[in-house]
Amino acid sequence: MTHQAEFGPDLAEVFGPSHQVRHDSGGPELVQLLTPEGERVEHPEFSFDLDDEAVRGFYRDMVLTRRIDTEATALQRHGELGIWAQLLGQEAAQIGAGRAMRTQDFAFPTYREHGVAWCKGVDPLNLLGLFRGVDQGGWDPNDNNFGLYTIVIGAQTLHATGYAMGMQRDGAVGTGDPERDSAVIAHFGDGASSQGDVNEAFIFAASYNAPVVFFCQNNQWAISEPIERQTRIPLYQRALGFGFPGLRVDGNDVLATYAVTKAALDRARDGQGPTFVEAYTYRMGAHTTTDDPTRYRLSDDVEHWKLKDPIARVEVYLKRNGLADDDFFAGVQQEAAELGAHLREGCKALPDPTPLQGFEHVYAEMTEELAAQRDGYADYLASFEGEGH
Amino acid sequence: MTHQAEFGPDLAEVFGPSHQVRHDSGGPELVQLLTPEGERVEHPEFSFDLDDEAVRGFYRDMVLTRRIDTEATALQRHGELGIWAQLLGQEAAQIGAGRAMRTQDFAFPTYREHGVAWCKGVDPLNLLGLFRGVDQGGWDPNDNNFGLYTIVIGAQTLHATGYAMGMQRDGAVGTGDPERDSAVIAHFGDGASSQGDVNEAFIFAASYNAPVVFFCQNNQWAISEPIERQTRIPLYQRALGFGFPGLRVDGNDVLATYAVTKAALDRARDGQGPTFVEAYTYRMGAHTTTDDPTRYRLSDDVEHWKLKDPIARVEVYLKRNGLADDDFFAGVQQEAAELGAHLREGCKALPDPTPLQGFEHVYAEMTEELAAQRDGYADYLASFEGEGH
Amino acid sequence: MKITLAKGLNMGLRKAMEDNPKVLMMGEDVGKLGGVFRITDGLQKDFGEDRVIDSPLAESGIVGTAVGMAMRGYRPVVEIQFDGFVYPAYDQIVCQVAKINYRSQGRVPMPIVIRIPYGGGIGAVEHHSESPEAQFAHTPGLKVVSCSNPVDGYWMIQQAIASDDPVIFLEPKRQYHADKAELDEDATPDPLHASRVIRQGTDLTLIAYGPMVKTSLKAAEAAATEGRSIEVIDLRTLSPLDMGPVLDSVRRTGRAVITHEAHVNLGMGSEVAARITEQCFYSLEAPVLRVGGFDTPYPPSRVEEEWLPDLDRVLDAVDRSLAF
Amino acid sequence: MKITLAKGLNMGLRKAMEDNPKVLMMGEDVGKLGGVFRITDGLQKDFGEDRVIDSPLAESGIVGTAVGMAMRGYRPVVEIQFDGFVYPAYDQIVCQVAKINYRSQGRVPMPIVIRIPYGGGIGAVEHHSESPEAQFAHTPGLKVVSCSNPVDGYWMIQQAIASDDPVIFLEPKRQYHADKAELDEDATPDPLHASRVIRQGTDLTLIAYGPMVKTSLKAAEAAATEGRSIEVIDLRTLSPLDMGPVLDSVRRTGRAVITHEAHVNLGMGSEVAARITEQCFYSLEAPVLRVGGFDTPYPPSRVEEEWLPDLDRVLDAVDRSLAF
Ligand SMILES: Cc1ncc(C[n+]2csc(CCOP(=O)(O)OP(=O)(O)O)c2C)c(N)n1
Ligand SMILES: Cc1ncc(C[n+]2csc(CCOP(=O)(O)OP(=O)(O)O)c2C)c(N)n1
Ligand SMILES: [Mg+2]
Ligand SMILES: [Mg+2]
Repeated sequence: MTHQAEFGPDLAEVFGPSHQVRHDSGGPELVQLLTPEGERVEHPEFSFDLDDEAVRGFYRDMVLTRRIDTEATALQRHGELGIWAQLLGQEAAQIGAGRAMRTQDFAFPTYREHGVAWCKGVDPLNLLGLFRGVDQGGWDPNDNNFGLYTIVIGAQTLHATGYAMGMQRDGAVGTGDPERDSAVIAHFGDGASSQGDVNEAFIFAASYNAPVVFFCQNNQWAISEPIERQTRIPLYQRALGFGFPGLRVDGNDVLATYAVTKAALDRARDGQGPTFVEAYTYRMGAHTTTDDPTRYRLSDDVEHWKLKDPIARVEVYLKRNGLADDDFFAGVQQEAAELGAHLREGCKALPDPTPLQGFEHVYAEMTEELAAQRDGYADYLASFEGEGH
Repeated sequence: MTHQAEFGPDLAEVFGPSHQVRHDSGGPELVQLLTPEGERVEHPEFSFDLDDEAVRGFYRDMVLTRRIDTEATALQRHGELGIWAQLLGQEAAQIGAGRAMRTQDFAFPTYREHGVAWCKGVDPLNLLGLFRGVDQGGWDPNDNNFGLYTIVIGAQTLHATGYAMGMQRDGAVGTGDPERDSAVIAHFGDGASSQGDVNEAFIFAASYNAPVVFFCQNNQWAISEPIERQTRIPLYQRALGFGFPGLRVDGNDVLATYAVTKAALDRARDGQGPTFVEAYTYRMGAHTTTDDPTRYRLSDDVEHWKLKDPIARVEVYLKRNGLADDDFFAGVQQEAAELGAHLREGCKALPDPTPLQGFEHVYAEMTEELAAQRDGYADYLASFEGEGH
Repeated sequence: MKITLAKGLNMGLRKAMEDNPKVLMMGEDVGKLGGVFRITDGLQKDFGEDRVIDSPLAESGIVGTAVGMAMRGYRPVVEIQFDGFVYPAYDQIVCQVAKINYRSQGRVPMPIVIRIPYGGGIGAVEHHSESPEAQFAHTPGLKVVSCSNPVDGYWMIQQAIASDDPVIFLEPKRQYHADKAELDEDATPDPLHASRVIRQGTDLTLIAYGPMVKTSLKAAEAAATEGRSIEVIDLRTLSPLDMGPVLDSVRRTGRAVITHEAHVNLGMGSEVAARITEQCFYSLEAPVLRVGGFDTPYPPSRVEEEWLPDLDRVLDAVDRSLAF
Repeated sequence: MKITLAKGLNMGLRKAMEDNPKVLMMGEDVGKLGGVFRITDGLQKDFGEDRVIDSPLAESGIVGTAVGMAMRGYRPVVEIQFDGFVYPAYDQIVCQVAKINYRSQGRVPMPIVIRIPYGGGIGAVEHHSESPEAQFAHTPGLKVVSCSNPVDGYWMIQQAIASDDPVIFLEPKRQYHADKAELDEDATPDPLHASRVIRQGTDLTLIAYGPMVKTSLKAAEAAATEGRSIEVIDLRTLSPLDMGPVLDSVRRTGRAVITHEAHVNLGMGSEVAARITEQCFYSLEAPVLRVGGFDTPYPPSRVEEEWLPDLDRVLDAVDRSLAF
């Protein structure tokens, strides 16, 4: 980069440690409070302000979330689901972010945020419908302030921003009332960061100072494409171009993810506007159950990241410091087993939609035209009755 | 911004001097080589490396470009053009950028780049066709390496990036051969910077390290919307989020614009990838001849910017330093008068398209279907013949 | 009170904002400037910047944030500056706006109005004169309407805003200031999704909407001087189509011509023609004929009047149908 | 050599890359992975990363940069991963790809192919099963084709790449691995923009393309067992339409049914029906009937087979037409 100097030394620094990030530790900017070895460390700006009970709670959340994931993966293998988007390895990123939210905060997920759904109180069984093909989202977003999964990459980041603009108009930002002040989290992936919509969301959020946290799980892959295809500098720095803070947190460290997300949410609720949080993590599984990652990545990489497992490090921490006993771990295992059974049984019992149901909810106000089409189809179906069709 | 500190002092600096920029001088980051008062100043990184002859040339270019603009504006007032997009005040930004290009470099304009067209050798008469409504671009982009005007805001920035990727594949980048090494300039406005396409162009350019200079004329307005609606930090900093250099140059200073653009183009041709150049300027006229800026901006602002006129400062510089004599100035005036006459006469003589012409060039390979539609219409038109229709 | 279409729309928007504090305006230049056509003139002054929102220059962003606002309980009215600039928002419109009510099984309705000044004839440059209605009407979940006159403008925009479904609201920009009509603010308007017979006749049914309604009425008048009785229908609603009045009419006249500015190929005319033929097969004395923009890009403005269907081309089709 | 459609396309792409060094592949996951359907399998390995380009995750960016590459003299072949993800690129496709040749008066042709795996029946989630053909065919400047079988896949993709016009190339993803057919690489293919009678008959003309061709052939077989002679036409080209064989056939049979997976409302069927009626009015014994996807969003996969037009629904329309 010989000509670099022409533009002054301050510009050179934007060319960060690119083309290395997958093996990289996340760099010095990575906020970490619990090392892969399970050691608590302190950070000059972000601290974990909850008690041991909360850490046990996070551990339980992560184990149960992983159970949802393994159970659903198994259900897919048995043909009960058409496809499943695994979150293996991303439990800490999701639980940290989910637990940082207050009830009144609203989450806009992509399609892999099963852990966030868990934190927001969505019955994981409801997550299966979409992947089984019985519905396109089996929960009411307003029940738990958890939006529907969005398949078109990035689209929901604009919805999140608009929703946050609505909160501003409702006077639910910056009042100082902790029950009232609200914020939004938009979840998306590293690949999504390349979509025009996501960048427009940054622009609108900055322009209106909207209370939204852009929470990007950089799991290093967008299907087969490594992060280097989407950015040549650390992704959290994207925010700098839009005039709001960007932070990189160890997404496999649930304590740090919690602390950083909470600070960003506080800031948003307080009326300070958007923040970009890059949760630096790794997609340990395939993109979905139909993907074959051996075609494009080295098992070496995966092995490297196994050492950073988000659950193992909390387990070590709890055990080493005597913060949880065998009963606790057994209890969580028991809960996980029950959750698994709930999913296995519930999944098969999810009712198939009927063909005529597809005519409902196309509009809030049904049209005569469509009603006629539905009735015609009903007559057609009825014509087969008795034919053993 | 009480919570700012939570994210460390280095992040606070991204909140630049927003909400002030229109009255603002452009800040300390503004690269300037010729002050509004016509004084040459030096910059630690960018220097003007051409001779007085070149400065006189720039002066002539700017005067003639302004003449194109005033002439076309008058033609619109007389009903000869349907509309005209004025560049008044942006002459230095366009001439500086245009003259920094080599023959083999390709420019992708928006719709206001009459000065760049001039530098690339496009007959200004050809620019009028689109505004008169006789064509949608009267020049061959390949004749002068100057693309067609693009009305959909931002779309051409992706074309520019793709074209630059093509140059890479042609081995026309980084060879060290000044006749061969090539780059692209994408021109767009401050408003355009909010479009998804423009941000995707940044991403693609960074990802492939494409030889493209993103040249943004920040004229402070997107029709009625001030720059603050599009960004809350200085616009050149957008590039930081994408991992390539961003620079702010005094867009009313032709020497500085030339020097900065040339450095960016050199870098691109050399294989160092993209640069963002923000030419900090002002739209002195209306958005187009159909716009009424008194509805949304203060004449105060306009007066303020009049003092920074891009032509006046070069004139003062040339005169004060005795670098041009009266003959020179008279000669330029004479040329301008001739150019004006050329445009006035030429415009009225531009041939109207025929209705049947509209069927040509819909496809490179005409379809039978469309030929039949054309023939049917021709018959229909013929049926009126002799009717005095 | 005599009003133009522009005025009718402006008054209708104002009324909707007065009636419901959840109604918001969003778009490029809709605030201080009042929009490039001044349809939102004065609204920001009276309702504030929080309700009349000048947006960054990004159509997908405008529509996408409107979706989020609707989720939060607002009723955003989005202005797309010109027809040709709706496409950056096409993805948000067809994949999100159109589908979220369905996706959520009715839990998240999308009461969004997307206003689009459309059609040609104003001497503009490329992308400022297009007719994108078919590209929306093909998409289930969207409702698509077009007003053709000042009074409909006033009522239909309010009905669209009151609708719990997303409405693509097409405004024939050439008509904004073309004619004035008497507005009775106490009248009871027709429903939003109803087509309307606007001139009665017995020989042929001429079907139009938006900018072609005026031309069609003129064509009917011209034909009348030659002793031909043309019934004219203003479709008003393009999705759903209200075929009742159309079918009634064609059953009586036996002949139909449909006209629009959009390209003929796969334009609204193809659907209307197909439905008429399916349902009035034995009544038809001639095939349904279509008169529209050619299957070429909208041309430079100096030839736009030749490109656009006009009185002569409509009458030519009427003649061909009657001679069939 | 017996090949699947997936194989035919892969071989055709490879051939095109061998024949012309200006041919490039671009898209998400087209490189190492060979695309999620493996249609570009092995191409990056053999032709390098400069010619088989994995792109950032941004469809507008992919198509927009392809435009620039085409301007520089390349012939980009773009893969859109699934039908429902083409919309972020819709603006670039309809305003740029479709119009640059026209805008430049033929000086800047756009030899771009946009490959879209389309249609349903694979048990996928939302946006992975759609049929967006009408949204492109309505746009002048684009050519739109759909292959239906392995041999056509091999030839048509090469012809599309050789075309100096932009081609929207629709690949019926359900058929990728469904059947095998014998490929003769020395044969002379039909032209790209020609429809084809694929089964002869005398009682009714059944018109299909892409994924519905197979169903239509089965329907014709089933009808034959009941003594009905159905002529089946594979349209192959949707813009331009090649109506010649269709009109010839309908003039003989007097009856037509058209079927596609796309929504019926404003689908290709409406245009084909309108044209048949315009041009064969006196030959028609019954209105042209249309069988397609309902005018509802593509449903959850557990009911997709009910949503998609199938053998029974096609036969039902055939019966209704014959009984008319
Ligand atoms: C607009 C759009 N384009 C393409 C796809 C296909 N697709 C689904 S997931 C995916 C990769 C997403 O990567 P990332 O954003 O990093 O999220 P991750 O899957 O890693 O969680 C792609 C390309 C899509 N769903 N939407
Ligand atoms: C996609 C799109 N949306 C809207 C418009 C209408 N429009 C034309 S120019 C303009 C403002 C452009 O502002 P800026 O990018 O700053 O360029 P400037 O006109 O100041 O040179 C707008 C909104 C358009 N041409 N394209
Ligand atoms: Mg990812
Ligand atoms: Mg501007």
